[in-house]
Amino acid sequence: MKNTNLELAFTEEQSMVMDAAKEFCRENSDIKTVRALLSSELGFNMEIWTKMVELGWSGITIPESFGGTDLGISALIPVVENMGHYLLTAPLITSAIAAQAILHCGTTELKDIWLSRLAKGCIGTLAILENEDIGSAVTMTAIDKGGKIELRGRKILVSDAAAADFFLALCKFETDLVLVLVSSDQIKSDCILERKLIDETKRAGDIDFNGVVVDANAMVKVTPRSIKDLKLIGALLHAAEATGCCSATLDNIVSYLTTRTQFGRLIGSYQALKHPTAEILIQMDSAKSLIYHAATLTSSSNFCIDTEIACRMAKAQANDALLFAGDRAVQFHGGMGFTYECDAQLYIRRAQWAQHQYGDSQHHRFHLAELLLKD
Amino acid sequence: MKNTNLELAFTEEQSMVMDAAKEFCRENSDIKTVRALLSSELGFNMEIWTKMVELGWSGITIPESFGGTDLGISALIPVVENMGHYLLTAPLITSAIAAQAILHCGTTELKDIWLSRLAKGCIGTLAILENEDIGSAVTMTAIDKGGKIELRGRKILVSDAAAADFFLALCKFETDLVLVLVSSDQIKSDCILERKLIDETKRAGDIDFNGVVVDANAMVKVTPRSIKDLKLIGALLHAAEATGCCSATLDNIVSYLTTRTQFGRLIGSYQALKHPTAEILIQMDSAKSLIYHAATLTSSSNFCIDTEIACRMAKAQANDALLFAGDRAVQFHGGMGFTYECDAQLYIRRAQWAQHQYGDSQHHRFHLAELLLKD
Amino acid sequence: MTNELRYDETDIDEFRKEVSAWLQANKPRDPGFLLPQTFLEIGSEEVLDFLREWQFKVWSAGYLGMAWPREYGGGGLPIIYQQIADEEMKRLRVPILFNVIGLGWAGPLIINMGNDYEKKTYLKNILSAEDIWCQGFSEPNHGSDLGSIQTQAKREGDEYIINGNKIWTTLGNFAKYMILLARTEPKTERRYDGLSFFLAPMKVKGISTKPIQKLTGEYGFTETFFEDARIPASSLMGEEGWGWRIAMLTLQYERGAEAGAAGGPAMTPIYMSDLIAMTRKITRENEPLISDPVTRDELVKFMIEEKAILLGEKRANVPQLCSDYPRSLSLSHKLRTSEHFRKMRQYAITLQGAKGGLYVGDDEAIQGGFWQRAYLNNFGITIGGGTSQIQTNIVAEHVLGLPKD
Amino acid sequence: MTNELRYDETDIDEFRKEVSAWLQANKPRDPGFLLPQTFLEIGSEEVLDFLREWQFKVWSAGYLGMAWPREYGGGGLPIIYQQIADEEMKRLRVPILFNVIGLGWAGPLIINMGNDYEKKTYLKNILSAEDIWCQGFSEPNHGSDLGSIQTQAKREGDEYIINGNKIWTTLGNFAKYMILLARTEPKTERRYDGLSFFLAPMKVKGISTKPIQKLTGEYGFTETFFEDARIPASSLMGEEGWGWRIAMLTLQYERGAEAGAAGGPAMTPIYMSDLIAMTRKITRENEPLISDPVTRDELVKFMIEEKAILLGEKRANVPQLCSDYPRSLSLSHKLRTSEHFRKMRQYAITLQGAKGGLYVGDDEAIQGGFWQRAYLNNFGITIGGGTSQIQTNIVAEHVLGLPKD
Repeated sequence: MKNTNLELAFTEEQSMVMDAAKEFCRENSDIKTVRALLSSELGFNMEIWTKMVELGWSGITIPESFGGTDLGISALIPVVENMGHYLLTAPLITSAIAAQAILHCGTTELKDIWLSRLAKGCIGTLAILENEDIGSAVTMTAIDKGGKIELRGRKILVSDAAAADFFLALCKFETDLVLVLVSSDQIKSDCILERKLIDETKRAGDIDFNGVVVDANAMVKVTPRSIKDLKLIGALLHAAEATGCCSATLDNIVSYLTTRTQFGRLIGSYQALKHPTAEILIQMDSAKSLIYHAATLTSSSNFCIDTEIACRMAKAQANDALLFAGDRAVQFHGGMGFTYECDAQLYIRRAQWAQHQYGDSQHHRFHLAELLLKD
Repeated sequence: MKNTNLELAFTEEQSMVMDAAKEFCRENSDIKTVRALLSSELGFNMEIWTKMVELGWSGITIPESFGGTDLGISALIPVVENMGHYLLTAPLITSAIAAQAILHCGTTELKDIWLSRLAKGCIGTLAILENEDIGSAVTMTAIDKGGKIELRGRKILVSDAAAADFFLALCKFETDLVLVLVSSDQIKSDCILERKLIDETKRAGDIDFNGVVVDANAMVKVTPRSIKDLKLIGALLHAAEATGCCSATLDNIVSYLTTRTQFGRLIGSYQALKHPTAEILIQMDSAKSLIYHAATLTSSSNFCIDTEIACRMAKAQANDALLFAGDRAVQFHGGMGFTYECDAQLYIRRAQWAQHQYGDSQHHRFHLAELLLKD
Repeated sequence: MTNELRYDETDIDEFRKEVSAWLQANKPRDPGFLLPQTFLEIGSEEVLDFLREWQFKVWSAGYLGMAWPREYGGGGLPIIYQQIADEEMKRLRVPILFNVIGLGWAGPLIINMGNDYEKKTYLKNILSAEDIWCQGFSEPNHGSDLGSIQTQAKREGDEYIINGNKIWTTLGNFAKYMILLARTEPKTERRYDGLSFFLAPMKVKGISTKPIQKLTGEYGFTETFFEDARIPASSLMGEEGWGWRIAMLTLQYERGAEAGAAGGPAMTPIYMSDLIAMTRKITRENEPLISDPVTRDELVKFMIEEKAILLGEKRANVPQLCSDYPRSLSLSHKLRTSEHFRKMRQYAITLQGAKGGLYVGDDEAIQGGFWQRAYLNNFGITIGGGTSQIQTNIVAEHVLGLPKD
Repeated sequence: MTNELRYDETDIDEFRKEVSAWLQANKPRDPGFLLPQTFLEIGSEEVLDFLREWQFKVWSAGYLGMAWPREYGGGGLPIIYQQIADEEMKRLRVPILFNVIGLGWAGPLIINMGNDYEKKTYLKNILSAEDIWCQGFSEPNHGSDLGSIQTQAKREGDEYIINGNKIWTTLGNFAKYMILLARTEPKTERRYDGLSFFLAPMKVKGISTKPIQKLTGEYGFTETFFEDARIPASSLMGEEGWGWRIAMLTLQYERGAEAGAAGGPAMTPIYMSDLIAMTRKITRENEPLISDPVTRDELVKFMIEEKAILLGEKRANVPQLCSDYPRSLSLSHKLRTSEHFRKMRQYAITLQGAKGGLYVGDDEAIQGGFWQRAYLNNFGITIGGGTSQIQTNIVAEHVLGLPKD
């Protein structure tokens, strides 16, 4: 217990954003609206996204000089947490990660153009996965073709691929790691293959980049460290979204347990249901504490080891809390829980999807062991 | 699920031994008797041991030609299971392992002398551990001194060291592994250091063998394979004893839960106590099925891989079941459970000790993975 | 049944070889869709037709209903033959024999207490899968408490008029007959006394079904509505008021061929060997998942649990080894297996990395989304037939003698 | 208290340095026996004398009771000083300040509602450890339900005559005073109304104690017997019938210096860093245990849980981050920490290999049997003060609004 970093702060700005986000999500994403979007093409309502952009949320992590409000990742956390709670889908996390990538790795030129666009609601998405393993090496390549850059390879499970205005594809250029910015009009529509996700509120697609040619200034060199930091931001944002969803799952269970009777008693009076429900609360509380600690560190320091520890712990805990909650939500609803009509299915499906965004629990624990159990 | 060995047989002989053992242990080992022995030097009552020898149990695994009944390990299982249930301590497991060692590794001469003595109640004990790690390499050595053998090294946590008539010490002799038989009169009394165990019903000691000289015919060459098989037998016997103890722990809990009232209800009616108690039963049932499967394989086949798998699974499961049961026994007794007077302490202490006899669960799972998850 | 018939050990060995050879030769090819693991998972005509054809084929070959009377389409053989056929079908993992309510519930009931007309009318078509059967016990909002059944059956001349609602009717939209539990006497002292048991036709006016979409997104159950539906009075099984007793009887047939069921696997179990096979194809931190020590340790934990469950089935047949709690293994079996499956299937998804987020219908999903569907469908067994929470109570109360809640 | 006093940030920093330096210079050497982790673990005179001396030393140096009034032995300083001293004592893991019932319960109570005589008589000696205090609330067979207290206190002239039994009296055999809850009115409409609260002397005729041996084999509690024991009527705190209200009040003081306690750590927590240090010295399969991947994964799980608990204490002070369930973190804190400790300590024993079977008193036992004792003693906190099962009910009912059993 020596030197354990326990920083945890919550600013006025975060608080204001939180209140606004809660109200917005509640008003714009009731369960009927969520269900209506399940079968939609993009998975979200463009008008809602426009409203969110107007509220400034697309620019929260973008410096004022590029049209953002520069409140930082820590202010984005309460927004995505509430989106998670209300299952409100919009490309906010997707674009925020793209913004961070450009902010930390981009040239001045790229920042000038794309950060401003992102602040205005342009949708960008990071294309990094090539197989199921988030820890796997990059094989997609960028090749110099007479001053232009030609891409060879494909990426899978790119978030909001169909809605994206541009992609940032992680490639090898000779021995370097690079991010290549590809605008969506450079990709033929049949090169984007929409995937079928277990979470029907979400969208992702595989992208075939083979033969795409871009200008040399669309490519920036990146370090493994900066890619790791981007993945940590991704993990933290998804942890917050998952934990918001976990709190909705808990509400959903509590509401059933306090209204449904069986054998003449409210079922919530049975400890076999009551105690695991308390355990969900405890697991969710843990996730929340870890998330706001990580959020604090993203703003107060520049991704030191403590930040990495915090983000990884937050994601591992958020994953496990929601997996447990989703599973119990279905079970505790009995026969009702076995139907598509019962909202518990939305939560259990989100849980399966969310655990794999930017690393499952075992992945993060593996890296935590490296960080925490050194000699 | 291909080729899964699910052999499970129970013979007439086993059945008769089981009935006799249950009756004997119940009559000779009530809790008062158990508690009276806690502070005794040897931990057991020599008269009871003599009676057990008269019943033939010391010879169960010894061939008839050496005075045993040759019923095999599978017939010993119900005896040690009942000893575990009634916390009856006697050097039965200890000596049975020594008998197996001589039976499988000994010369005709050693068998003639020592197996017959073991059948008659002579106490032998295997000395193999040198540190906490059951997986560690042997460093104790046996050296040729003009036709005699001199020993250098010490062994720790030798079962029933103070009561033993002889020791079988695992040593290196040049590059070979050997067992050296040392009779207790060859060891100075100050070279046996009694240890203080968490389980006050059990006894073990460290032995300093340095400078002990024995005849060359007291040394036999052994293979790593035969030592592994001995350890597996040890694991299985301790699994059976632990599972017997687990069933007593369960009885102890059930008896409290069906008599103690709180807030006007029998506490066993609270699912927070009732459901974990059912879980103990389930875990114990698993251990029992695995143990009798392993017992079946020890008699029907000659320690094939299936036997190794069965013994390791049995020990891992027995460990975990008793650890869980002992822990819950204390907790569920409330304030009473926190006292030395409450029998739950006997069970939780046995659980801590038992898990480390011939390998804890993680040790066995590690080796199971090697056996079960090969390419 | 035909327990008294004699048979020869050599015959038995020969028979096992024969059935095994036949199954290997006739096992259907991959149909291009995920095969149902249980009979609760038949949501389309396509799947139904496939399974119907398979059952017909197995029956035609003589490997279904082997211990049922010959005159009603059975084989008239000792049950040991069916048991062996069942073992081989499970071992070779052929598709399930889907007409479960007919094969395992209605059929044995009719053999035991049906009249000659009923035997002639129903039995053969159950075996051949010509008539699909469903079960009408559960009602909305009453969980599995049969005492509170509200569906009314009112005698009027040669008919009963049925009014009410049933839920969780497996194959309800495909079934020709339902074993129906309904109330013929609205007010009785004990709630169970007013119930009667019917072999009710489904294709009559006033009976309609509404498919229930499962959390998997698929179908497999219906809600069934009775609005002044008229069924012949001859559908009554036994006498009025016997309903609860007969229902309890049918529940015992579930236990497989020994108890009188026609045989055949009603579900395809998923074993740890399947999960291990999966881990061989997945990469984690640039290495094969199967070489990851943490995963290996977890897999071994599940394997110990699986082996203990399978051995428990064996031990249950050795009374001396069950003398402390004789009913323990049988009463805890459903709880143990269904919870083991739940945890193991959930874990499988966790192991899949980014592809764990894919679902049935995606051609990149690992094994076509098999584990995702298996996990979600598994709630059918941790909830249906008494939730795991109720099962735990049963174990605690009936095995350990702990007090009721 | 003295909240209103002003202080300077620079002073505070200086003070932290000062107290830290003093503690490092004066921290006692290893006494040759296992130090108690909590004040429930003092079973011998030897341990008691050691702790008494340490408390006296800390108080004499001015680092205990810093916010208590100067005239009664306190420091008369703002509580921030005591909080800093406490933080440093915890950080440097000095021995506990053992006179917990005096420092944390009786003392604050006397300061708040005691008369001048009581303040003069008791407060200073609590701080100096001259007078040891104990608590007499629980009775045999009544668990923690204070309403059912049976011990009688009958007024006779200038005295009360006490008859009854108390149990789980920590330090009962060493204590000079007891905060005693007894019934002055046998029959009242509400069970709590007949209770009164006493600052009772222990060394009088008719009061005897019997040490309770804990499951660890050690002592630390007594059962306390009152047989016509006469205590002065002036021992009554407040008025007759106020007992329950005052008892509830004292429970609030537990929360540390802020709530009025004199300060000092009442327990030495065991952290994951301690367990990790242990794993560095153990060998498994011929390798250092710390390099075993399965163990590493388990350790990380515990570390996540530990960090979440510690951060939860911080988050509880940020109301905006607790808006969904404002009482959740505080009401679940005892449950979380005590269960975390239980599992972590049990796991520690599991990791020790063959030496895990050794116990306190064996010089080869890992860290002198520290983990074995810590695990067994931990049941004191998962059972005492409301079992974990009851704590879970409290969380479920008071935080989530789930119905009572």
